Amino acid sequence: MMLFTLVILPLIGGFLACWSQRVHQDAPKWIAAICTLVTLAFLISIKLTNNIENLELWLVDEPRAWIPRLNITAHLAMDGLSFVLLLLTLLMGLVGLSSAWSEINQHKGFFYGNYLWTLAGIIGVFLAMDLLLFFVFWEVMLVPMYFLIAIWGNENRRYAALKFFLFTQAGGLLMLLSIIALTVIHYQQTGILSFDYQVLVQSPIQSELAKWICLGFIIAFIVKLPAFPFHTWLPDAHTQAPTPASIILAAVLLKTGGYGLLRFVLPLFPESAQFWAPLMMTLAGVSIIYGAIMAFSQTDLKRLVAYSSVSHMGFVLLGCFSFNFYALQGAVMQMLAHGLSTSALFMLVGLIQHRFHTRDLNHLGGLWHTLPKLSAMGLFFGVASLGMPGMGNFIAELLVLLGAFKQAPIFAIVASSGLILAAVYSLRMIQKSFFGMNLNLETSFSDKKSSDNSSKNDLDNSSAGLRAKRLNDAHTHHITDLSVKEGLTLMLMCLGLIIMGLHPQPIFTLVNSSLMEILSLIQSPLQPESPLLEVQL
Amino acid sequence: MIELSALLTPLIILIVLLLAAAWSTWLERRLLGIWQDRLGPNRVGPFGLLQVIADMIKIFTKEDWIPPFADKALFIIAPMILMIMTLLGFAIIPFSPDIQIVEFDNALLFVLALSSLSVYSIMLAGFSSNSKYALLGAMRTAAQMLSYEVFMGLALMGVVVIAGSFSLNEIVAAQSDYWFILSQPLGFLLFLFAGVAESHRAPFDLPEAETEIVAGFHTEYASMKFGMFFIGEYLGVIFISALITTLYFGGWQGPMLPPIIWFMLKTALFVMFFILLRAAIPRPRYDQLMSFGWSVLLPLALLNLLLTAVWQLTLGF
Amino acid sequence: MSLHYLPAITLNIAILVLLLVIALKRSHQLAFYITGAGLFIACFSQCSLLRASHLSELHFSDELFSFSSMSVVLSVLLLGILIFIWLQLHTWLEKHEANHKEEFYLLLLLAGLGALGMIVSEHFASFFLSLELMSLSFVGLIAYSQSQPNSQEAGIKYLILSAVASAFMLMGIAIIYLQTGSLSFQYLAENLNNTTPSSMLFTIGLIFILIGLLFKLSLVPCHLWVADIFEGAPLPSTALLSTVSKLASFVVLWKLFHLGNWQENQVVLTLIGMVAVASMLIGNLLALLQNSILRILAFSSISHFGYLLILLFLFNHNADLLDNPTFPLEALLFYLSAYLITLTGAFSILMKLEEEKSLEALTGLFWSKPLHAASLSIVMLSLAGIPLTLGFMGKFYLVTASISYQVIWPLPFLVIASVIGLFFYLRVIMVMLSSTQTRHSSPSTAGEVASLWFIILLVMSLGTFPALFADTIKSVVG
Amino acid sequence: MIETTWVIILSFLLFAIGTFGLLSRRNLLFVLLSLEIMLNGIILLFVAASNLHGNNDGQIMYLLVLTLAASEVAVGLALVVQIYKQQQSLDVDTLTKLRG
Amino acid sequence: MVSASFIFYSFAIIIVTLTMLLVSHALNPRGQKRKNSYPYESGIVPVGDTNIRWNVNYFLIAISFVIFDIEAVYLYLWSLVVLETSWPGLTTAGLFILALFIALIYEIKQGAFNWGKRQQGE
Repeated sequence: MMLFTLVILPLIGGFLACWSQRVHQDAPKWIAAICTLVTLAFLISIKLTNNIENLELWLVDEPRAWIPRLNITAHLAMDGLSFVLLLLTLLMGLVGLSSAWSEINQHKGFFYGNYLWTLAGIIGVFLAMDLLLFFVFWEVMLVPMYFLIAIWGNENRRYAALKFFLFTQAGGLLMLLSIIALTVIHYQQTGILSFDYQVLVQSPIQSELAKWICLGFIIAFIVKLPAFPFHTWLPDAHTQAPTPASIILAAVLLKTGGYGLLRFVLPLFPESAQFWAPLMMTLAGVSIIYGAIMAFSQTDLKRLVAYSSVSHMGFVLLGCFSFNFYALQGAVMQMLAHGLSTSALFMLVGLIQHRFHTRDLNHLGGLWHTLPKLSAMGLFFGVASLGMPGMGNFIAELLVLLGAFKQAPIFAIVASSGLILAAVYSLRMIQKSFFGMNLNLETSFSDKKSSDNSSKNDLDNSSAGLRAKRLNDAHTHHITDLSVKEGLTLMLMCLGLIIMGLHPQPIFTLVNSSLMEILSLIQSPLQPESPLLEVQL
Repeated sequence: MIELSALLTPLIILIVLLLAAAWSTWLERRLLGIWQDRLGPNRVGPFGLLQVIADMIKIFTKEDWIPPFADKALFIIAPMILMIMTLLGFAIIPFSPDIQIVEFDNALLFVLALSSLSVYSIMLAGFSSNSKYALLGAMRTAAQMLSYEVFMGLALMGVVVIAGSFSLNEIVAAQSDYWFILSQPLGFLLFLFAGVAESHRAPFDLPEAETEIVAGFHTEYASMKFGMFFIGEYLGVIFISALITTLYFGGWQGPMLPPIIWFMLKTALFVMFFILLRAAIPRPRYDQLMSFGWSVLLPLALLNLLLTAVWQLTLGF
Repeated sequence: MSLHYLPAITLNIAILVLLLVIALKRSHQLAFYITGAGLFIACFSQCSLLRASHLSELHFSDELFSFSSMSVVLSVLLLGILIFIWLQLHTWLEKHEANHKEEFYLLLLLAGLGALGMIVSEHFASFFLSLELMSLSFVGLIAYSQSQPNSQEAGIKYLILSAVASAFMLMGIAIIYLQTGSLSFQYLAENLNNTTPSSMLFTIGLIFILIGLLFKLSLVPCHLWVADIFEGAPLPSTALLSTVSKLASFVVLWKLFHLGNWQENQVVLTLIGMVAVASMLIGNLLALLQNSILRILAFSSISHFGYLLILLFLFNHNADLLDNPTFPLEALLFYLSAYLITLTGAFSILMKLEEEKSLEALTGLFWSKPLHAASLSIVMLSLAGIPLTLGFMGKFYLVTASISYQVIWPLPFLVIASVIGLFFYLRVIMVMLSSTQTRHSSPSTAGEVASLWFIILLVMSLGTFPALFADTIKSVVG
Repeated sequence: MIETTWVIILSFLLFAIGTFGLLSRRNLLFVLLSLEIMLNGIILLFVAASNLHGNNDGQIMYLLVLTLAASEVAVGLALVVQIYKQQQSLDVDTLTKLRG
Repeated sequence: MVSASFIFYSFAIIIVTLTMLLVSHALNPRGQKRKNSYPYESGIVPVGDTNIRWNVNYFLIAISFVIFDIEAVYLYLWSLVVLETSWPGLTTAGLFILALFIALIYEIKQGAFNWGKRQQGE
């Protein structure tokens, strides 16, 4: 029941948060925070009591019959990879909460409820070992996310939410078809009807259909990742989502795609994955370059960060389909590092938006003078995301490129040009927002003011008193810098990135056995000589 | 080769019927005169018997007026339909063991079908006249005929239950022991009511009674076309009488006298009964007529059928 | 006579008693209770049948009707739906109909009786009679409202539609009768299996019957006016129409398909395939354009039955990968009950809302009536087939069945149609989310809250823990 | 007697006439009439088939169809009266309140 | 079934009726002198159209007729075979008639045959 508890805790917390609004306006956020913390504590206690990184690969909850008719089980399990991602999920959940703390003022109960349910869904995705269960979590996490975007988002939120939902749902349906086809064919070949990952993984299916089934999975995952042709939901969703939702979306939700690739596509379809690898690597390359170029041409900060995500997640895709140990490690590392850096960037953008009510690069500038702490943080994360050595991102990208080079040098070369482009857009962002003249902040304010009226956002605080206060702030330039809470959160994330960059070993130790397992299933010709070698970094 | 008698019988029957219908107008006027303590037509011929001829000449030489506002084709067809339908009905009546035009197994259904069809005549007459009196009269007549047709059929079924057949010949044969009037008194009464209403005779002649809506559906009719409605009505009376005779009074059966005489006697009796009804009973109101039919006669007809079936089953074993 | 006829007899008695009571003393309360008693007794007698005897002993047939465990379960489902709608009916009628409330129950019972008959019919005569009993009652139900001018228009449209459908069906029946000389399903099944492939005339007959059934199910080439009828009719009638009538018609379609050698009849198969694909796509595409939630439901039901048609292809299809010959039947039963339960839920929620017809009327419902909105959202998600709801499990069964029988070609259309479907299901939810103005709303009664929770719990719990439900269906079918 | 083939052809013809009338007529009363014609064609076919096979099933169906026709007309006429009261017209094309 | 005499009889009827019409037409005096192109309305110049609204009761009667007549058809059939179907048949028919009765009571209580009270129409 340990792992079930992990899912159930935020689920119950969500209901409590919903209900508690009747008791007090602020009760939901405290409940959400406490709930997340408890879950986190529980996760760590599980980790401490069951030594995962040691030989034992899986920390398994015994499968419980769920739909015995089709031998579908409620089977949860955790290995190093899951643990790392769960840790990321819960930590980022806390970060999101901290950014939601003062930003969300309407329908708090429902907001925190949805927030926790999203987390529950994501936790479920990382734990589910039964394919159908996995699918259920996969879809279920979308619904509250949809609500988060559609209710608390920015001006164009409905469109964005719908687009997000449709894209992922379409991918999900393909995955459902693939799951069923996989099971059925597996049954035909082995006589065992099971949706269980650990059963299915033992005997990969031999069928003409395998390729297409594999493609179904892949599409579902790269929609979520997102890779090039399926990425269009991402900029909209990120831009329109409220900051906490953006953080969850960028930091965790995207990772479920990468996780799916690592966990399901590679081990279940070793041959088909090889078959699709060239295509996927091409897509990865295109994503990296395209994302970077698009990021460069954005003026909206959130959109910029969103496109940079496309670029960064391209590395994950590249890593996954390079079929070697370095690349896989890199992919995992990239997921973690990207989770931290991007969510931090989103949080910063959220803070800026909260203060200046604009995300437009052209209306910002010279923030360094007004908000030195915030700008410093911005600088740090901007640099981190462009892959400065010493941060987690650098290690990740390096490893991916290293692995990819072994497999397909051309893609590695193409992808590495993405790094250069990353430097270009990151620096542009930094330069345009934090440095330069403090250009007409005031006029931008009055502009913003009028446009705020016209494009009226229901959920913006538009009560007269607050508007007057805001105007007052603008006139006196009384814009506060980072509060202690925000500063602390960001500092911690800095710390995380730096630790990842300087001492990635603990993470590698955690995930190595899982990755080894995956690799051994692929039986790639490029076996790593010894896992100890890479760890020298 | 068709036998001569096969052609002769229908012809004779037809002529007799037409004459009977014509002279029943005389009969009615004489009888009414007697019951109302006056003379009635008595100038033309002995007892005024030739009055009919005079009337006929008059009606033939009347202006054959087809109203310019009427729907001409329908206007002419309507009285024809009535005549034809009523006359066709006689085809199945067993006048005597050997005088019958055709022997149908489902003769009763044929009767019902014909009486339904004759509603068309009235509706068409009313509609084609394009006159308000005619239309009102037609609507009333049609509603009345339709209503009474339902339980006319149901009332007949009592006889069918006992005889076990729709065939009139078998029904007559089944009455060799006793007449069905004895076992079917309620059915007879119902059928009588329905018959009067079907032939829209007094007292159920509201649709066309002068004191109600001028002359009902044939307000605009003149000359022989009116005459056809007129004769059609008398033919209807004779037909209903013949049916009553066949169904409830043993048909042609009777002691001593030849069957055909018995049949004619019985039928003539009922024709006279119809005339007596006209003389004796006042008209009800139209709404009374309708609601009486639906809320009294229909349940009674159903009940009669059910009781007859029970009767038949208890006696049958 | 056997115990199997008890539900129908009960309904018959209820109808007669109700008619008499209405004639002698008009009382809404009384009519309500008589109907309820009739439905409950019928349902219990049906359930006790299921409980008491061993499932295989449920099979019973005579000339006109045949009963099986499947038909018993379907009848229970049908009666359950009727009971659920009946529960809401009193309040609704009190609110929306000024006079003559009692006859609604009468028509409801008649329609229920007809549907019940259709489910168990085994002979074209009994099938036809039940069908007409149902259809004509539905005309009454649809044209019921006197306060609402559109209701009569919807009524006449439905009358003409259903009359055309019956005419086509009858023509088909007549042609088949001309060909075979029998009207019994059983006879057809036995004699068609061992004769030569069916002739032209027979195929034409089948197609005529199919067209009729397609009208009843409002599948694509015959879907015109359906939305009009949905919109014009009083809400409970719409609910009944889209659940009871469709359930019964689909069961008949399945039955007919199950018998004889339709499966080898390429013409019929092609026709059904085309109809299925067209219904899935066009139903959902048309639903996109609608502004009334009822019209959306109408069109979405077209596509749902399009999905269901896929299952017809699986019968008698030999390439079964799961070695489970009854699985398509299970899937059919599961999907049908999932869809109908959800739809009944949707309608009963709409019945509780005052302004139910246009989509705008739902604006901001989430903030004025959170429970209503939440339940409606869940129902919509279930219709869309999002996991943890009943609708998803239905879709899962359907897809599993068709993959295991290697009928792959409709699945891409299914995916496309589902994604299109999401658009408008989500649109409903989005409309409820928009506008934060908290409108004044009348407080909900306890019964209302209870039934809303019941809907939520039913849809969610059967969707989350379908094991029991799935096992029941398996035991019924197997 | 008349051959069954001709009866069958006649019944198909009636059905076709009815269908055509249904599609082409715009007056509700005529639509209902066309339906009746269709049903009559079917009835004829049933009776002919019943005669052909020498069993009574077809005649039973004939009665049932007759009942259907009657009840359909009853319900239909009631609605037609209502609609005429409302719209002063029986044109099918005026029944457009429920569109779009 | 259809005998020669029946056919002959039918033709004779038609001929007779036609003759009656034709003879009267031939003897027709054809006077066009009067102003007789108006429908007869007791000497009053007609007002309005004949296409007037009818009392709804006529429709009710028509509908009731259609329904009850069809139901009577079932009873016609049953009355033929009362002896064959025996008591079970009687029970069934009794139930059928019971249903008819109840329907009739309903209809009467609804005022379907209540012509007096309605003021509109005609």
